[in-house]
Amino acid sequence: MTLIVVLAAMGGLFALTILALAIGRTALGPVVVYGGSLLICAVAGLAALWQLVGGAEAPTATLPLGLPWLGAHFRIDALAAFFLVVVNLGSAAASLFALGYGRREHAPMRVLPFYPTFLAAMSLVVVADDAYTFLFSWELMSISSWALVVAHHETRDNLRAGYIYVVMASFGTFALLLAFGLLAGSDGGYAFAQMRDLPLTPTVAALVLILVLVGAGSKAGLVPLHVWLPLAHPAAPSHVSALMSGVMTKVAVYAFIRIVFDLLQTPVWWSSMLVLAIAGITCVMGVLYALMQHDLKRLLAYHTVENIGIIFIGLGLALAFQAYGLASAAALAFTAALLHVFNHSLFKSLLFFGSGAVLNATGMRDMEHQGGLIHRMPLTAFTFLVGSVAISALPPLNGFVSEWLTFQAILLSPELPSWGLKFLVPAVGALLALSAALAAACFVKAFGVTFLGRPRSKAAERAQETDRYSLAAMFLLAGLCLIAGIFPGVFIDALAPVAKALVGESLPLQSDLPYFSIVPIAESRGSYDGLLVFLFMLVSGSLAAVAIHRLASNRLRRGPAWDCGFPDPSPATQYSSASFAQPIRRVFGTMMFRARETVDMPAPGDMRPARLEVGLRDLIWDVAYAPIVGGIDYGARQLNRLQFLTIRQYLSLVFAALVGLLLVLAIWP
Amino acid sequence: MSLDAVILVLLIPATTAVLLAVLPGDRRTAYLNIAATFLTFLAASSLLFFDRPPPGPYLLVDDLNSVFIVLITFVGFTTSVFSASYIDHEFEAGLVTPSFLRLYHALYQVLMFAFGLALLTNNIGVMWVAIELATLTTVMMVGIYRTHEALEAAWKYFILASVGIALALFGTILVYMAAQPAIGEGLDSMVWTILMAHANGFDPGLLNLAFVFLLLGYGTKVGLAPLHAWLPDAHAEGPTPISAVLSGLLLNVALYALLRFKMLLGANPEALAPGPLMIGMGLLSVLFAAFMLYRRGDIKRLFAYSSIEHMGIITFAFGVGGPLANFAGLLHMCLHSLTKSAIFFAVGDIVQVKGTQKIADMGGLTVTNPVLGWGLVAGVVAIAGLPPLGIFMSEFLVVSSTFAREPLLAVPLVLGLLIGVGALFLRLNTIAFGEPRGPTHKAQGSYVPMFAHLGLVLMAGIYLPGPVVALFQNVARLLE
Amino acid sequence: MMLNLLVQGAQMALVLLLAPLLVGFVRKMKARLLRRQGPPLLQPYRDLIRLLRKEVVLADGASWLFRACPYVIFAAIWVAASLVPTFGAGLMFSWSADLIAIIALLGLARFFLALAGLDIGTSFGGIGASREVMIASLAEPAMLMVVFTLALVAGSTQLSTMAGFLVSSEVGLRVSLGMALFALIMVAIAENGRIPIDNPATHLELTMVHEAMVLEYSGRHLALIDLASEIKLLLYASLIACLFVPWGLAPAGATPEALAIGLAAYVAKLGVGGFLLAVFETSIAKMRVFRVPEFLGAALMLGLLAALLLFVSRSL
Amino acid sequence: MTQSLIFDIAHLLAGSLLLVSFMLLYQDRLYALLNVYALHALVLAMSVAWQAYAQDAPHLYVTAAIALVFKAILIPVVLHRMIVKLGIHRQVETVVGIGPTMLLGMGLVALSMVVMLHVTAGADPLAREDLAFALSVVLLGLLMMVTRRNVVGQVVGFMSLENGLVLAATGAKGMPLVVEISVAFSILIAFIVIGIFLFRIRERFDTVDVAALDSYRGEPQ
Repeated sequence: MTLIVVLAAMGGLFALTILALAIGRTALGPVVVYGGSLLICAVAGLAALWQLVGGAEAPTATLPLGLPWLGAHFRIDALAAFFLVVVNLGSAAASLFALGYGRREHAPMRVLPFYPTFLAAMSLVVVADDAYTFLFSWELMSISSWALVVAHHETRDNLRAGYIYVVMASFGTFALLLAFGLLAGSDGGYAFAQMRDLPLTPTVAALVLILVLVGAGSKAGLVPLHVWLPLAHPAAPSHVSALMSGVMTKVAVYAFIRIVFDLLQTPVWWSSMLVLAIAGITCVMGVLYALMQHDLKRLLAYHTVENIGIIFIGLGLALAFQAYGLASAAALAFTAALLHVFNHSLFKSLLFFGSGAVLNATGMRDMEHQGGLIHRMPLTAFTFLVGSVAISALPPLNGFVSEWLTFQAILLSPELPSWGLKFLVPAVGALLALSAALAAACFVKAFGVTFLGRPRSKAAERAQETDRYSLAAMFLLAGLCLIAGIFPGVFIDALAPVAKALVGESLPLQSDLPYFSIVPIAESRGSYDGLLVFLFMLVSGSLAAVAIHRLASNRLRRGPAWDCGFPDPSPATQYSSASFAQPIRRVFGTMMFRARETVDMPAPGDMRPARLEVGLRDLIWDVAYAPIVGGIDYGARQLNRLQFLTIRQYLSLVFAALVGLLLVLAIWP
Repeated sequence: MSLDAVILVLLIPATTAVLLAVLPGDRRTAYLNIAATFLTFLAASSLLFFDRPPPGPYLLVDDLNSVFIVLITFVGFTTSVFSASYIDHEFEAGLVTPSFLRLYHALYQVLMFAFGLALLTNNIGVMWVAIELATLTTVMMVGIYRTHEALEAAWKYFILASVGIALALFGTILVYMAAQPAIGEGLDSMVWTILMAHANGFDPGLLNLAFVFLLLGYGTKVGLAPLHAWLPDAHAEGPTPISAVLSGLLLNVALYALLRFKMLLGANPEALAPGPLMIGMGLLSVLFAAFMLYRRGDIKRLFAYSSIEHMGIITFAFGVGGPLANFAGLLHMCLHSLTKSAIFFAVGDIVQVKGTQKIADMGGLTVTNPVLGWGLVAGVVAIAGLPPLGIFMSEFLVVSSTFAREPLLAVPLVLGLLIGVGALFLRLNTIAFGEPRGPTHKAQGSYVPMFAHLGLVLMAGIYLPGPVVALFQNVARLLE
Repeated sequence: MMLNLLVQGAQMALVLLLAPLLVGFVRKMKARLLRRQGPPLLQPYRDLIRLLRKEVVLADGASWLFRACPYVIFAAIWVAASLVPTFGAGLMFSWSADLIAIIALLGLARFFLALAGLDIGTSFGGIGASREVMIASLAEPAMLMVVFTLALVAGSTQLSTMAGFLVSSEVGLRVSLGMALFALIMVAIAENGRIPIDNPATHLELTMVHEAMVLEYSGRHLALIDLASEIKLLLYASLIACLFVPWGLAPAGATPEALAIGLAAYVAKLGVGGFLLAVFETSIAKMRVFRVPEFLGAALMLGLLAALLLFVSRSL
Repeated sequence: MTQSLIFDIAHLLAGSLLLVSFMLLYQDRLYALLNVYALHALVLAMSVAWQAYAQDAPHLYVTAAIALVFKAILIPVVLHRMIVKLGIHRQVETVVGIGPTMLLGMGLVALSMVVMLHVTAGADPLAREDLAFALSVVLLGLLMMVTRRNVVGQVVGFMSLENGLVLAATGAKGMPLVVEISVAFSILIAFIVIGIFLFRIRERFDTVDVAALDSYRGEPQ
């Protein structure tokens, strides 16, 4: 039943694509496409939710499509259902946002036809139950999102972003393809059911694991495979950026979980170490890169990298605990990861919506020209603030809950017998803590420079509050962030069947605990109650306010800012995003980015302004990618000579080939 | 009944060729051309449905060549439709003369006849003659514009092809000598069906030697590196419909010949396995072409090199063998000729719109000519092996089935594919996106053939009809 | 039940009332160490009341966030402080937030404080905010590493449980605990903007961190923020007290006598702590802002080392 | 006449064809080259005729006749004319010197012998020896094509290669279509020669007179 609804929904989305080709140019186009996708995704999401909570038997179906002798297999187990919820919730929210935002699109025919396909492809990846259908949808997802990335192709950067994206995407797909090739075995058992039964040798299993880490990781944005992400996500229209960052990366996480936890039955003992190390590095690198950005959307994209790192830390811990048979601990780590998947999809979409609203209001992505928007667009500012608090992992919002669970899981590391892990896990914990703190710093900067202070440009002064559809979407997500923050138990219980299915154990039931508190292992080990914390703060804050206004003064007078006696007229003297990040850049940047500051101080009497220039270098690109590019270019240049030989020289090639083959024959036994 | 169909497949083009040769050159002859190719296509496809005649000394119909003949005649038909509109535009533009039209259309039919003969014959000698005929015809068509570049390309093609032909003939003679002791003197020793029947009695050493010569001889036509040199220039300098014919038809026919001889070697237990040789040349072609794609400034050469890459993939697949890989190779061959000819249709229009073949002088095509531009994008996405289009399926099968058995072979293949994808999209960015560059006339050529092909490829990616699958699987088993 | 609620309420009131006193005490001690008379002990209360009575002068560019921040900051820190065991462990709601949550609450307060610093759009606010987050970005992980160490020892992140465990005999002296204590003290100094990180008494603009952020605040807003920072100092003091000198801490559901003893012990601990702080502050000088990272980096390393050494010492 | 004698004569003729191929390689003046090629064709005609007699396959006489008339007489004359008309250098320009070419040729012959003896253990000796000679003639022809710069040199190389093919074809007992094939090949050669004349190719295959087209491939070099 659920499956039928979901597949029908996908069909509907493809139909919308056709429709978009027809009426995309008309004023009606965006309304139909986005409204339609909103409804369809809402339905599909609800169906999946029903499947997840109702815990019915996993429905399966086989359509006579795809590989002829195999057919297209579909299945919705608990894992798929959960990710369907994430995907379709995000898609629905994005469509709602786009109902307002998308109407102002200047090239609708470059967005509308691909948008529903993109949504459908993401859901299809999750419900696919054989390798061909999976990779087909996976690559369809990539290519349709590529089309959306190059929708605004006038700017060179977007084209470059799209190019790097499509190459990296094919790279990842090939990695997954090879992995499936190994899992399927030589006689091509491409159905997931067959793969689960196929026994693998340890080396093959290890190979599969690495390939999956590369394939899914390149899509999710694990360092050092993340390079395309901060280029491509911001280049797309904002609602698509939200989808790519908030949802598509989660599909990649799904691929990792599906293959490593489900299909790959042979355990690889060192897998957890590899995953943990990469994940820890990803966290810190991601947030440090984010701190150095001035482009709001790119900053958000880099934060996606960071959060993916957090998710993979959870998954790595789950692998570690699973490898040593600590099922309940594995369940804790796994649940933490999944909960963060959900939470991140909420607040990352929310933040991208906010950035879209800002982009719309001021026409700029560069934070250095924003400022003071909180006065012009207070509602957007409020929702963006909620998102910032959530992503900075601060109570009482949802971001904190999942990171708290991850910490709790890390604290179980002493139970691990392996020495390597004993030492690795606390180190990873330190990295996680560092990245959490840096994230907070980064969002103080993002929100402060964009929304607070004084406008740094005319455009920022003239900004207008965004339309009501966008606001509705943002408030919806902000509300969900709060609810998921103060009633985490409900969501953890919803995840129980997933954990049960994949790590064989699940967290104790949370919803019957008093005051909605959550207790991952035992009361004595640690507990958290978002609701109470929230209420306490509400009460004490309002108590203080009331008391003061009643008993003490409530008088208020406006006046010029004091600023130690010399208030500066020009907004240019405010702290900008670069200057705000400067202390942190001096701490980390010199090592991470070869940050170099050059001060050009004119001589006294010289009228030109002094300049301070900061040079940052992306070492990962320099080390990992530049050589490849150079190598290919070199090879192309060398081989290209062959295009300009004379006929006689070509004949000599043929002659050489002939003689060579004859020699082979002559020495053939 | 069906023997008549076979005769028709050969007869229609032959007679039409004579007819077109004698008729005065005129725009209307294009319609005669279309009609003839269409009838040929009908006759060919009827081969699928009626029971087949017993193989004679000269003619043979089996699963393998019926797949080829249907594909070839279909692409021949659509190409003739496209070429009608294309040549018409050239004619209006005053680029070509009536005598040109006459020659062009006559040669087109001769070509179709040569292909049909090469595919349907049961005799390796006749096959060789037919392929030589096809070569000479295409040489003349490539040089038909009489420009310096065209003449040079044609000349280069001619010389290299002649050497290839010579080598192929030597191989054919060797096969005969290998067969002659077992079968006896005379015609029988050149007849496929009989050769196959007695293959295991042949002298393996001679067969090996023969295969080396045949691989190099027909491989020249397939365009495998390092024998590819004629291919890019021939594609680039001839009329665009002929580029489509070369990529979509000639390469496949040559490949068909190779496959036949591979089967022959496969049927002889002592002979060395032809697989490794084909795998080696296939990989070489893929990697080489992938690198060559990067520095192409000429749009037709770009896609010519991509043809080399894909012929490499197909040869590789057949070299690997096994039901999956063979199926994949066959599928890839069909889809590649459909896609590549569709791309060349698009390229023809683009060149007419922009008035140049230099990629640097064209840009923003999706802005100026949306239908054409997105058609090209779809074609490139397809040729890059991305869904929802069908080549994804064949590449999926090739890579995954190879990797499970021979991991070390799949890795270089994947590298080549990846590098190729990079190059194709790099050029696509320049052609289809960005600020519009160059003139922006309306395109004259008809879009119908292009989108017909793309539609078929799209369908293949999503749903393959059962009968087609069954047919392909039979062929795959035949090729074992 | 009723009693528990009462005790919890008492704790909340206690931290509120005691915080200014601690600050006053420290100031007094410092003055005395410098052979000065120094302000009276109750001076902080007077300041607060005076500020509360004054009207608020709000900068023109201030937004609603600027006015909301003091309440958020105050609420967050107050809640955090009231969840740290002071005189008695196992308070009624102590389980509603463990040590990690408490640190996060402080982080929340800092988050909004930094935003408030940026709101008006003055350069000093910017200086303060950017330096604050830089310091925090190193102090928080250091703090969390301390938490790890203790949690790994006590097998819990629940403060009451930790205190209960650490007071028990089986802990003994551990090198990692020592390191943790050291790191925690360094973090506490940094977090509360004490010398050598920041000087609460200074108004030399270029050296300020905390003061620079609250520069634009006045009246009741300033009062709330000052009170909040005083509570924060108290919070850290009582945190160190309950984690490293948990003796005298009244167990859960204890009798009134025990509570009384706990209270006395607590006040004594605060006194000692305040005195030590004063001694420390008078004996060293403030460091340059960009020496702070090294200081906190050392704390972070100490914390990590403590966590790692733990395994060694444990496995022995 | 005994079988062995037949064999020996066939062998002798085939061998002498190979010898003439070497003479071709040795030539350094075009006229001489053409004359030697005529000789080459003549020997081929004789060998084909002998095969026709030996296998009493009358149709092979046709092939022999073609070889004699077309290759031994017509083509050399035409080429001779052409050299005069187009004012082609009378010198044979070689890529590698005559000496090294000869050595290479030796290597090739050795190779073909090895291959033949290695692979065709079973085949009947006449065919086998014949085949070995044919293969070496083919290889030498190819070698000539790639080591000679003159168009005439290259054409001659190709034609000697083709002679090798015909030798092989006739050597194969009772091979059908030999006549057709040799005709087809003569047409091919005619095309080439005409092509040279048409495109007024002076020196090399790859400088058609119109321009130095090698430089242009529609590509930035």
